[in-house]
Amino acid sequence: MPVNIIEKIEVKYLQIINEKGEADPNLIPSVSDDEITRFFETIILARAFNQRALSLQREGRIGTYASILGQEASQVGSALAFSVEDWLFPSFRESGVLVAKGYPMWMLYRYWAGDERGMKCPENLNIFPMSVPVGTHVPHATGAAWAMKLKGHRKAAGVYFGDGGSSKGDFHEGLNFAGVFKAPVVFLCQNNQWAISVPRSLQTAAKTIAQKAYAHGFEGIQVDGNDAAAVYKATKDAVEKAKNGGGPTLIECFTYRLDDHTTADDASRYRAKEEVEAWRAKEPLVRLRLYLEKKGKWTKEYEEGVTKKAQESVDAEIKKAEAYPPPDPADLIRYTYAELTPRQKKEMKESGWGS
Amino acid sequence: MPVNIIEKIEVKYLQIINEKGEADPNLIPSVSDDEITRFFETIILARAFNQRALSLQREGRIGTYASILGQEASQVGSALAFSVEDWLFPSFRESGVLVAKGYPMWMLYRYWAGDERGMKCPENLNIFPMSVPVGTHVPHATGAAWAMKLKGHRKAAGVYFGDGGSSKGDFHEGLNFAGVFKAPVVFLCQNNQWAISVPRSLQTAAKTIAQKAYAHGFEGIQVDGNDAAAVYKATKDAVEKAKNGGGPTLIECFTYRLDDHTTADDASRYRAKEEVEAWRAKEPLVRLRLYLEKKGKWTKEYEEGVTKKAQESVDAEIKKAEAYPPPDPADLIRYTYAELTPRQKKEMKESGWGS
Amino acid sequence: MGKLNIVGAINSALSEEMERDRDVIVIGEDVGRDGGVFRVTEGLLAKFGPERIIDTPLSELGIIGAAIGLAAYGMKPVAEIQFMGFLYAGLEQVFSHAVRIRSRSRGRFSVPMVIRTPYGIGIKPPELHSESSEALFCHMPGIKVVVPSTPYNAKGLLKSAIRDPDTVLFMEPSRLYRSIKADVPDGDYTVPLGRASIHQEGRDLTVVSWGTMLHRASEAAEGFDAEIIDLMTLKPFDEEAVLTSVKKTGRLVIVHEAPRIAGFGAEVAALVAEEAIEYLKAPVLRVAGLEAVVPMARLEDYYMPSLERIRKAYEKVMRY
Amino acid sequence: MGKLNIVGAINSALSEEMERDRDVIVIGEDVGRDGGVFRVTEGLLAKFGPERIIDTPLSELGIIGAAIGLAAYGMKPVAEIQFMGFLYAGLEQVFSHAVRIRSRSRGRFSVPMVIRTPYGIGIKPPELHSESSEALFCHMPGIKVVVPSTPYNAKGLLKSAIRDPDTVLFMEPSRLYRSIKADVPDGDYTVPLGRASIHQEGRDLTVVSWGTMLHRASEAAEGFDAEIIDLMTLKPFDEEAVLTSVKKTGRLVIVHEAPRIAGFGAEVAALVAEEAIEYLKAPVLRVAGLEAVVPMARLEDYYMPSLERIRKAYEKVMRY
Ligand SMILES: Cc1ncc(C[n+]2csc(CCOP(=O)(O)OP(=O)(O)O)c2C)c(N)n1
Ligand SMILES: Cc1ncc(C[n+]2csc(CCOP(=O)(O)OP(=O)(O)O)c2C)c(N)n1
Ligand SMILES: [Mg+2]
Ligand SMILES: [Mg+2]
Repeated sequence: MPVNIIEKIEVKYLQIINEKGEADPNLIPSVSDDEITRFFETIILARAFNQRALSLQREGRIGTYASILGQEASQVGSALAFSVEDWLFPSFRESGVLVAKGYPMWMLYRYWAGDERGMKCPENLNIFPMSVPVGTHVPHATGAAWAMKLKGHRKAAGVYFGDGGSSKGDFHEGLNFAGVFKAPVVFLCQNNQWAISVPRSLQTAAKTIAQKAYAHGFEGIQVDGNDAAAVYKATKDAVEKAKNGGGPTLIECFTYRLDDHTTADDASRYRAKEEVEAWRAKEPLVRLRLYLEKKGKWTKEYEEGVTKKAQESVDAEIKKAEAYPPPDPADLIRYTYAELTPRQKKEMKESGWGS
Repeated sequence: MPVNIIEKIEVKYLQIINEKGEADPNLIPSVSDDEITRFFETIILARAFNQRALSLQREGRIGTYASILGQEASQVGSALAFSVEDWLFPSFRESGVLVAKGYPMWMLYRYWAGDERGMKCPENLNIFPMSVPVGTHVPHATGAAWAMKLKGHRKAAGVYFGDGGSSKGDFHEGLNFAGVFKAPVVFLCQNNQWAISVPRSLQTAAKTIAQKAYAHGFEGIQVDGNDAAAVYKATKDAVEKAKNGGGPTLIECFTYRLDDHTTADDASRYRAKEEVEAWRAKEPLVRLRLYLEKKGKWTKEYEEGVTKKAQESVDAEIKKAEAYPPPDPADLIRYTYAELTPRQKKEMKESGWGS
Repeated sequence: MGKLNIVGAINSALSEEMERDRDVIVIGEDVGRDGGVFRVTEGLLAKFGPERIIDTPLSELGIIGAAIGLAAYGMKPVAEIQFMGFLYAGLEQVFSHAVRIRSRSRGRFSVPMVIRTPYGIGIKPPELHSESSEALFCHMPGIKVVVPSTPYNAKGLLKSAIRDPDTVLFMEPSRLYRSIKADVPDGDYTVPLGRASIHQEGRDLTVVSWGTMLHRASEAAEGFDAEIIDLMTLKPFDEEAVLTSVKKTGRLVIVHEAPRIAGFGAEVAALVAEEAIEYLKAPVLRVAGLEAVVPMARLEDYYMPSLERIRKAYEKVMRY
Repeated sequence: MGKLNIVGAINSALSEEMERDRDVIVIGEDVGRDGGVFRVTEGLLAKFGPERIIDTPLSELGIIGAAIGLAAYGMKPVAEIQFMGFLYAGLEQVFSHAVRIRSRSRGRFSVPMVIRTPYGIGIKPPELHSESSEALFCHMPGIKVVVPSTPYNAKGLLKSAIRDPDTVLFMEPSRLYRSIKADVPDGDYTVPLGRASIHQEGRDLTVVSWGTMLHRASEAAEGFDAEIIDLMTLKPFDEEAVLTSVKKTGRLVIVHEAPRIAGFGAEVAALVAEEAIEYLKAPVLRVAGLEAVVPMARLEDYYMPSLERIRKAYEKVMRY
């Protein structure tokens, strides 16, 4: 009768390929070499996209931009685990996810140049506009997943947010609904150790973000977020589980933001160079290269080829983005409601815009 | 390197005196017979207050009222564990807490009759006005506790909310701050199994509410909420820990709302009589009676005396409440700002109220 | 055709729309077994089952947030927020997401959902059960705000709201829920959004009001030749109807329950000050809640526009 | 006396108030090591230490909610919300608690805190970094809303706000943060809340504005004999100053950045329509944001009141 233990929770950590490119022999069979090659190539593409975005920003050709450097495994590994009919809900730091899903890069560049049309997701994808207010989009994924379940569609939703995002009430209410309604949703926390200048240790006293799932009655797992294979496997499993009626999963991708928070930030104000350098050694591409090399699937020429192709494709997309005609000012009003209100018609007229 | 366990969490359950009045021999020394007598007498008082509130409501002498029947151990046991200099943040279903702290009952009756003056806490106590929007007051307790810490005051804050309240983002953000800043606060969840018509099982998929604390990096414990001794001990320990710099604790009092949600509710619409009856057998007073009787500290006359005194005191308080002059309409405006604004002065004048 | 009160009218609108469209679902606290704390959803669980009448956790942000996802995916959620005061928790979801997703995605996604919530002083309840915060929502482009005043328009407007492609806030006057019983057609009919109704024609004075206050404003108009406009939709509101009437009467009094300062009455007055000032014979008056926290039962009558305060305003403009 | 921009002026107000009163603390995201994303709190951590300049989790509701408890207990928290668009998450804490606790406890408890937040279009940022939602707050009795427009009044108003016994929302025009440099006294001075300033005297036309738009409204006034009123405090606002000026000029144009419908300009227009209509020679015009979601960088110039739109309004009222 006295002090009993009524609930036990264990939080797991998953890594498949370590920094040296060594794979866990028990786990690696779950990921094929083709898949690993795909991670490798997609990360190169995402990185090319990112690198050019940073330089475009410096040149004043796009606005403030949030770099994904260091987080490509988390983004690419998870994104590739979703099918094309699944719905994704990214935050602003998910260029890698969108690039991996084949979202037109030229549209992303336009978006970052301050053009809303860049977030008009092509019909063949189901990716919500990036959420800028941190964490607030978490319940949307729960809702969409719940709708899939209600409609009997065998699909899943995935939602991306940061360690900072996990402090928001929106995150918790979204998770709680998902737990209660067993919604087929995967919550992907990109724990990059920083929310602008606030380190993970000051974001929450919890040891892991993964364990927050248990507050809502379902499984949370931490994965090495710089290990695309581990991220992929954890996400794949979670998506499967979701589609099989097993409900939601929270995946904490333990990774690191190697760049400044955004191009408007100067991270040297608040974090030590040594910390950044230590993490740089663990960045996601190196281990894949080492792994593939060991498997005889990597050569310098191969990587150069992939890189060149990525860069060419990014260049073409930038050209396309910059050649795109400027938005019609009337768009500003046009998409507010399904139809213009009388007041809006008046405003259009006064502004001299066609309706 | 592969799947590691990186965090283990165990949720404890505490009971000291069971339904039959049997005490755990290892735990009971932590609570004295005098204290148990005090629980017994205070519960009788709180129950007398409650019973009369229900009948006043039926007679139209107060408005909608939220009964505490069945939850008196949770409320009284915890309230008595706080010192007079601690700050408490009740929700609307905490009459038992306020009565136990010596809050003037006549003021409570006035409050429930729709008179804000009833929530003007006397200077010798630090009890915030009851929070009506569920769960939203949780961060206030964290803030007050944080202030105590910043000012170097050796005090604690306590905040009461229901199982429903634990679904709110406010609850989580309040707990997360408390974890990060190690605020001396005790979170007291009155899990009475229902949020109006929504059962605990549909409120969250988590097995316990206690475990939600671990999402924020501190201890949560479930106690038998019908066992005043267990609630008292758990709260006392948590208050001590808080004052000693150990940070927050979440206590889930596992109890039951025996009455309708409020006098405006009809619980028979949504829950089975049998469930209610099963819980009635576990209600908090019986076991204290049995325990005290075994210890030779209970007689029928003793209880009758306590009950009579309680009833007399409640009667006197009601008289006082009803004799109190009606509120000045100007009060409505007067307490909005520290000083009247010019517009308010105008409104006062137009309404014919002195300022 | 049968006599219904507003509770019954809303119930019937929900029921008919759920029959009409399988994607319509009702979510909220206590909407299922309990039939809603005002019994508005009574009987719907039995009719439509727990997959379409869904009790949620106590979580307003979660309700609205999940409804956004539900709606974007293709459901038509009607979310009940138990009292308007608790909608504040979901305000960011409404303002930063629900009403912007169409624009942010340039039309690819949209959020056709309805948020139903009782508003206003009415039931002598605890604090924060008496808010009327329409003005906040009316300031936000992208949302529609609807306030019925009779069983007939409650049913017809709710049907329009449910079929509307945008996010609609549907504010139900709790004070009127059961106090008016009137003929309501059994079958399908709609009352269009965005159009006001001339509750009463008149020549001397235009009165603009909505919801609960419409009835008090009408009662106070006895003895005046007042044209009474029931706005019904506050956003986008029927500017034309107001202007036409004011141009005829030359006088305008606006009556609402919410605090006066930056209340929706200000918008109506400002419209007229901008577009019909040359027709005005008298100052534009607002009769509204005071600059004060909405009080509990004992003082609420002093807070709300009283018949006397309204009448005084009518008299005042008639002196010009 | 030295030349400061608004960032510097606010920084100096914070620093001086923190020296003056040990209970003043600053909490918010990135206010410490980083000195705030706009560097407004730069250097304060070094001066006052981590117990008084406190980085919080990413949690706007938590920031405001905890600040309520801090303030009620006796601290004087100055909470920074990184952008006004993110304040929506804390809106319930402000509306249902901060501004009501004095009333709910009949004076026993109060919440003397300041919420500082940058507002408005200004930095070509991502979405939701450009809100100007003053109207929502102005509708809520119990709060004060302050918007500085110059380094001088930014410092003086913030000091008043920090010393004020009520909850004050202090909206900082992000567009002006570094664009105006002006003389600001080093030491202590305050600018009182609740009083407008006559930015420029004039006879033909009254212009009411605040914050960022004040400067554009002034610029547009070249060539007009305009009296320009900088409201500075929007709640409670200086009704007297507006009325006095309009009675003199007979014309009123209000300029703000937020959407026009149910914006704060409506209140100013409604006041005049109620209390000074007989002095008006022309319609009361509002130049404001459009009925649209605040756009991202590419379209923001089309959304905001332009010099041309403002001038047109001045010209229009002058034709009467
Ligand atoms: C609700 C909200 N608050 C504040 C901000 C400003 N802001 C943008 S990103 C950021 C930090 C986010 O941290 P995290 O969630 O860890 O994501 P990361 O930037 O690391 O990817 C902040 C504070 C915001 N966008 N939304
Ligand atoms: C934020 C909010 N939503 C809804 C309500 C209406 N309401 C009052 S009590 C209640 C249920 C509360 O359940 P719980 O937190 O378990 O507390 P209990 O009533 O069981 O003590 C609800 C939904 C409210 N007061 N506040
Ligand atoms: Mg982060
Ligand atoms: Mg409960």
